[in-house]
Amino acid sequence: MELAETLGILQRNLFSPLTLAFVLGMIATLVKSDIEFPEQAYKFIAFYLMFAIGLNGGVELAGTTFQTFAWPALVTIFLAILLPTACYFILRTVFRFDVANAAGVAALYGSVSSVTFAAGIGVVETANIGYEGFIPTLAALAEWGIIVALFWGRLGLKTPNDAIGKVVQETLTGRSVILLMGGLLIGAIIGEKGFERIAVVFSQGPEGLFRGVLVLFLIEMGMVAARQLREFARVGPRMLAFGTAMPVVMGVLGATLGALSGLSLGGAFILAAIAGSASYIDAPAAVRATFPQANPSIYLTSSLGITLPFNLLIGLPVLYAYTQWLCYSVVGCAVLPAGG
Amino acid sequence: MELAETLGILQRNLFSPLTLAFVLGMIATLVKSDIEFPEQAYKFIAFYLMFAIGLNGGVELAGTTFQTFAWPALVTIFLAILLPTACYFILRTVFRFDVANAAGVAALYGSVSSVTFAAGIGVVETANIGYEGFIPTLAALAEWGIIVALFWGRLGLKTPNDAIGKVVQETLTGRSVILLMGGLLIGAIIGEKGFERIAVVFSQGPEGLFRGVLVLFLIEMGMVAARQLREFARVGPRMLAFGTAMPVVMGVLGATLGALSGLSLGGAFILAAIAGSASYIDAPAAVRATFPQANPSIYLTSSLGITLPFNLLIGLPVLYAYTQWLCYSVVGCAVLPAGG
Amino acid sequence: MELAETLGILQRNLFSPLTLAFVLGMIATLVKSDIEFPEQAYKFIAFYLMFAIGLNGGVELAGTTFQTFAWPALVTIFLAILLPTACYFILRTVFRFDVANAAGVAALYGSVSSVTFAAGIGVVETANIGYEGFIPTLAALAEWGIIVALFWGRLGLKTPNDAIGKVVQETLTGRSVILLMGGLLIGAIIGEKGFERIAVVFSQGPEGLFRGVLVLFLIEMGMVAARQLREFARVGPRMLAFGTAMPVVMGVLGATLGALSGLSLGGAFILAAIAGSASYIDAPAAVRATFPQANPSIYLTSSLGITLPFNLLIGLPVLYAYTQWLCYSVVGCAVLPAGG
Amino acid sequence: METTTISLVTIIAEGVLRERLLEDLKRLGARGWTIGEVHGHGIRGISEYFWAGSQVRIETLVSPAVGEKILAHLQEHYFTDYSVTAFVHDVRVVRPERYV
Amino acid sequence: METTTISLVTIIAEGVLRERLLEDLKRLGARGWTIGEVHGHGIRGISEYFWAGSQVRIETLVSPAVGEKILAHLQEHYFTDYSVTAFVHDVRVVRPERYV
Amino acid sequence: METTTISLVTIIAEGVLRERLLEDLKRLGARGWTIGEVHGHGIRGISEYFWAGSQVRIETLVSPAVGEKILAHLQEHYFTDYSVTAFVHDVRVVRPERYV
Ligand SMILES: Nc1ncnc2c1ncn2[C@@H]1O[C@H](COP(=O)(O)O)[C@@H](O)[C@H]1O
Ligand SMILES: Nc1ncnc2c1ncn2[C@@H]1O[C@H](COP(=O)(O)O)[C@@H](O)[C@H]1O
Ligand SMILES: Nc1ncnc2c1ncn2[C@@H]1O[C@H](COP(=O)(O)O)[C@@H](O)[C@H]1O
Ligand code: NA
Ligand code: NA
Ligand code: NA
Repeated sequence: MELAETLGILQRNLFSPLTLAFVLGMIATLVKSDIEFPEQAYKFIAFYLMFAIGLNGGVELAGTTFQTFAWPALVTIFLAILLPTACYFILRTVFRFDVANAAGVAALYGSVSSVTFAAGIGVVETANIGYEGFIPTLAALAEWGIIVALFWGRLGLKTPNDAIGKVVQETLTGRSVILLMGGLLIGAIIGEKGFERIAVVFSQGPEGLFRGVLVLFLIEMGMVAARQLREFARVGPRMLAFGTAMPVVMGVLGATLGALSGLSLGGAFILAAIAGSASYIDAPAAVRATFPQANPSIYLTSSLGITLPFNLLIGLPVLYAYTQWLCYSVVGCAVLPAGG
Repeated sequence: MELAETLGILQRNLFSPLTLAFVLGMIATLVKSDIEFPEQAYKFIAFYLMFAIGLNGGVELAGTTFQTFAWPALVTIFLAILLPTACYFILRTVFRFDVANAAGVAALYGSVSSVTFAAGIGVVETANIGYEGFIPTLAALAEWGIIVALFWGRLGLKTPNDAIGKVVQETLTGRSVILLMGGLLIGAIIGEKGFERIAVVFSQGPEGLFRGVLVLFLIEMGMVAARQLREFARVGPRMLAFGTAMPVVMGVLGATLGALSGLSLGGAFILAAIAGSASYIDAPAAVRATFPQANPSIYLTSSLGITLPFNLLIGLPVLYAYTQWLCYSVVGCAVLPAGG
Repeated sequence: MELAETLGILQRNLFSPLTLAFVLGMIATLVKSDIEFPEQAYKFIAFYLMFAIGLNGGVELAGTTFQTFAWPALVTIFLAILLPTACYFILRTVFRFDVANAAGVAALYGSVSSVTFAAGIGVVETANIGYEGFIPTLAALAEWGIIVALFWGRLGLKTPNDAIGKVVQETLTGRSVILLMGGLLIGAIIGEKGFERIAVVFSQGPEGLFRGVLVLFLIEMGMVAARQLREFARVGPRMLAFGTAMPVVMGVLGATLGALSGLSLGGAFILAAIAGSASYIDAPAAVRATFPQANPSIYLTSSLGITLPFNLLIGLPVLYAYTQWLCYSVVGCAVLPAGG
Repeated sequence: METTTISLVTIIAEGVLRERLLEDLKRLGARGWTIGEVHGHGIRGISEYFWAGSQVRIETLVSPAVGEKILAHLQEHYFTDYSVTAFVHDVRVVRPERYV
Repeated sequence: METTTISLVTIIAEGVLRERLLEDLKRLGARGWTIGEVHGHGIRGISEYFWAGSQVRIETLVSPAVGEKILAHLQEHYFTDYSVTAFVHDVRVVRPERYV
Repeated sequence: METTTISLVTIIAEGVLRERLLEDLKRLGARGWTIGEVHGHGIRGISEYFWAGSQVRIETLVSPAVGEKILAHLQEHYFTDYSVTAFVHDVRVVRPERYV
């Protein structure tokens, strides 16, 4: 794979309606427009996107054997332990962060951003290839990174880890997990035939609302990210380095392990998007409740103001190019047909 | 019709995305997930569903003669008088409820639940048959049951019935009535041709949003129902019996009278769903304003915590099996083609 | 073009789902129904409509030359100066309004109502013809009328015009302008091919949500307009005359100049709708902030209670008939194919 | 700043009472009010049942005499059957003639 | 619990004034505020016209002196032309140094 | 109208604390509360970061003694790390037995 091809992917991504919508949102905030995306519409769309992703996955699940699923699942659990742990210790030793702030940032980077995950699916759809139906399960497993990061933080602060039960329960029943897994199960039960009658609403293909709704959602995410971007000065160049390097490193790891575990090109790339993304709602809320002394201006600004735009504009296409190269030149993974 | 067939219907219903979505919502609440369905999205979808039902009915109205409509309408008015009256006197004599509580429960069971009504339409769509275009009118007429129940309550409490004018006005102009009838009229005026251009949004068939949106809505209804379910202990086994037996009895009555009045299989079943359902928004608000001394934990928990889940999981398929048996083996009613 | 044909257009417009939805909303309010359209749903749909209009325009932009765009743009800027100026001086001299009230009304009538604009697009779609892709740009330019009206008001009140910079900035970055122009740019970049995959959500044709969503939106607008209608007594017959004559005069001007500038039938008519419409959100907010002494019961009731219903029920079809006559009998403008 | 002390009555009530309470307030002499949406919990627990609507929190600035009349009215017509909480305290305003 | 008495100023205003009022408050010495969305009715009735937006209810804990300054400022710049209601009363807080 | 003076405690806090604070209030003796959603700004500025959720404004009518206990509890467990503002003042109610 040559540079020209990578640039081609970058360019195609930049000119996709998803990326352009995100940029429009950023510009709207930067020019101080009074444009406003209603909060409840945001929440409803987030609800819809996660459920739709689960549902689409479930429908494709037919025929999945335990073998094809077991390795990717193990790999994802491994990442959910490795990534927050690595973040935590890098921040503690290289960045000399205190325990609470290191654990806070690790919780965000060690778990999943729904938007980046959904945008990753959008990239795969744009490329007109498919991915494994069980991918939503991997996203749900990856959420466990939050628990690992909070565990390190509590250990470091020598606070009793008894309250960790509550965090475990909250992570297991968190909204994304319930919607992804619930959608997956429903999709698996109703199958292609049951799905046909609700495909207009839920399908990720050109016949369904998914992609268009994601475009609207990304306008709002652009506005949110740009608001955090303004805080950038307070965070400084070190977090800029962290917030742009980490997603690439984690994403490359995700793609590589994913491809080696037998995932297809599409699946390995989406695992890269999962691994490379940083949470900006669920993990921050958990961190705020657990380590109130950690500074939200550090963890939220990095995740929302730096890593989110970086991933949408540069990270995802770069990871896609990497996964493509890996799959074609090294591992030889499968390429699934779109919507299949 | 054999038991096997009834079980087949039950099973097909349980595995429909509508029922599964409702169950997902219940589970989400029972495992204390933080999943949240924005209130305004709920209200907007309720608005959309009623208007879409009216519109679809209106488009099918072409060719309806006064004769085909008159008997079903009369039968529905009869049910709107009979059902709340029967509920009221059963609760007064058998259950020994005081006047206010008896009238309160009667108002809910004697009127219509929009969700059960919409789910009934979903069942008909799943079965791939059609129903009469004027069905939304019957749902609007059935709302009059509220007035009848409040009338009995006021009589029992010897409060002057002068304020009943306000209740009548509010029932006639209630949101469901306006949207159903407004949609119906618009549908009738624009006809098939005008509808084609807005079918993606409003159609109940596979080309429209209706069914998918109903799936999302039912997740929320499952969450609401499960929250009320928790109150179950306060209501006790007597209301459990009432809340599960009444919908079947009322539904069977609805189906039977419907079929006898000339309705098709689909139409008679939807009338059963209308008759067998218990209101959980409009009637409770009217009861609260009229009989504040009635205990909401009785009427709301029965309607929302018992009857709604019962109907969606068991009541509707049982009533569908009954209506099918009735139509095929006894009355010989018509079977309309889907979307016609 | 004969009277019969005009009546035909009037009638076809009255029986379109868009108009009927508006009337349904008005009736719902007049019979004091408790029907309620959630505020955030309203805002989200307004957001969607403007963005979708921009996007559809952008996709059609391919092949537009500077020449075909320059004249219509100039004509629109001319209208944005002329219309508020004319309104202001008519109100000052004929109606003997004080400065603040004259400037306030001029700001509303001299700028654009998104709903009337969207409804104008709906009329064109109903007529099954197309319009120029750059039309959203004209709507954005027409918003500048606000600034002109506020300028006259400040001049009349001898308040320093220094704060006008803020008004200019706010108009340039107002939500409609950003969404229309942002959508246009994105549409132009992604082109037909990129649009195909999100067409279900954004297309104005029968395969997209646009028209159906507009129907829902118009129910709410009918309710809002009817609430203002109640204030009518306070405004009096003079504003009734103004609120019904002005849109026709301004619209005829818009259609004429539009057709002369080379616009197609569809484009000239939409420019008529833009010119003939009166703003009811953005301009009022600007007027309230700039001339608090102006009486909102005058400017809002005229715009929302009189001109909006007048335009939707009578103004638009009359203007369409005029534009058709003009195009066929006088100017000989092009007729673009629908969706092209 | 010259200020006058008047009464601020705050009423928290079930949503269904909204229109009725506002009419009552008007009749009793209140010349304005401010309404917010709230949720709540009390000894009766009504608001937990009314999942589809929220409670209202109504504030009205009135003369002390009107304040007393409002409390008495609530006591007589609402406190027994409905979930209504009310409290009153003194506040200082400029331009008292707008409110009393 | 040791508490200090400071002033709570509550301002109810048209939504369009939101940003302007917050800037004013900052300039006059308020170090924080809390904002809710409300609807309302008064002698002027502006809020009924502005159907597309709600009013804001701003609360700010300030020293008595700053409270007076805020009232005077509202009186001078807003009370004549805009729909603005304001009242002030004493409240007790812990950690007064956060607010004054 | 016979009224009794009791305390009204108002707490403004980050949304994530909602459940925890309500449990605390219950344990400390509050028998009811009213909650609204607000946004705000203070010296810490936490609420600006939490873009996806609002703050809560909790009002609870309690006996003066319980009011003191609530303030002390907030002081001990929240004021250092969390964005929490609280104030208390006297109000008059009918039927004090419902609240204290
Ligand atoms: N002690 C209290 N403090 C604040 N608000 C209360 C209190 N008690 C009741 N409320 C409010 O009044 C409503 C009705 O209370 P209740 O009638 O006691 O159930 C509740 O939902 C709360 O919003
Ligand atoms: N007496 C009052 N009590 C409470 N709020 C009021 C009162 N009068 C006015 N308001 C509030 O202030 C706003 C503007 O009042 P006004 O300028 O009198 O129309 C109203 O919309 C209410 O929210
Ligand atoms: N002086 C103040 N007046 C009113 N509310 C305040 C004040 N200071 C803080 N708040 C509220 O308390 C929250 C947290 O404040 P802080 O911890 O100072 O950032 C803010 O977001 C405001 O809602
Ligand atoms: Na990650
Ligand atoms: Na019923
Ligand atoms: Na205009």
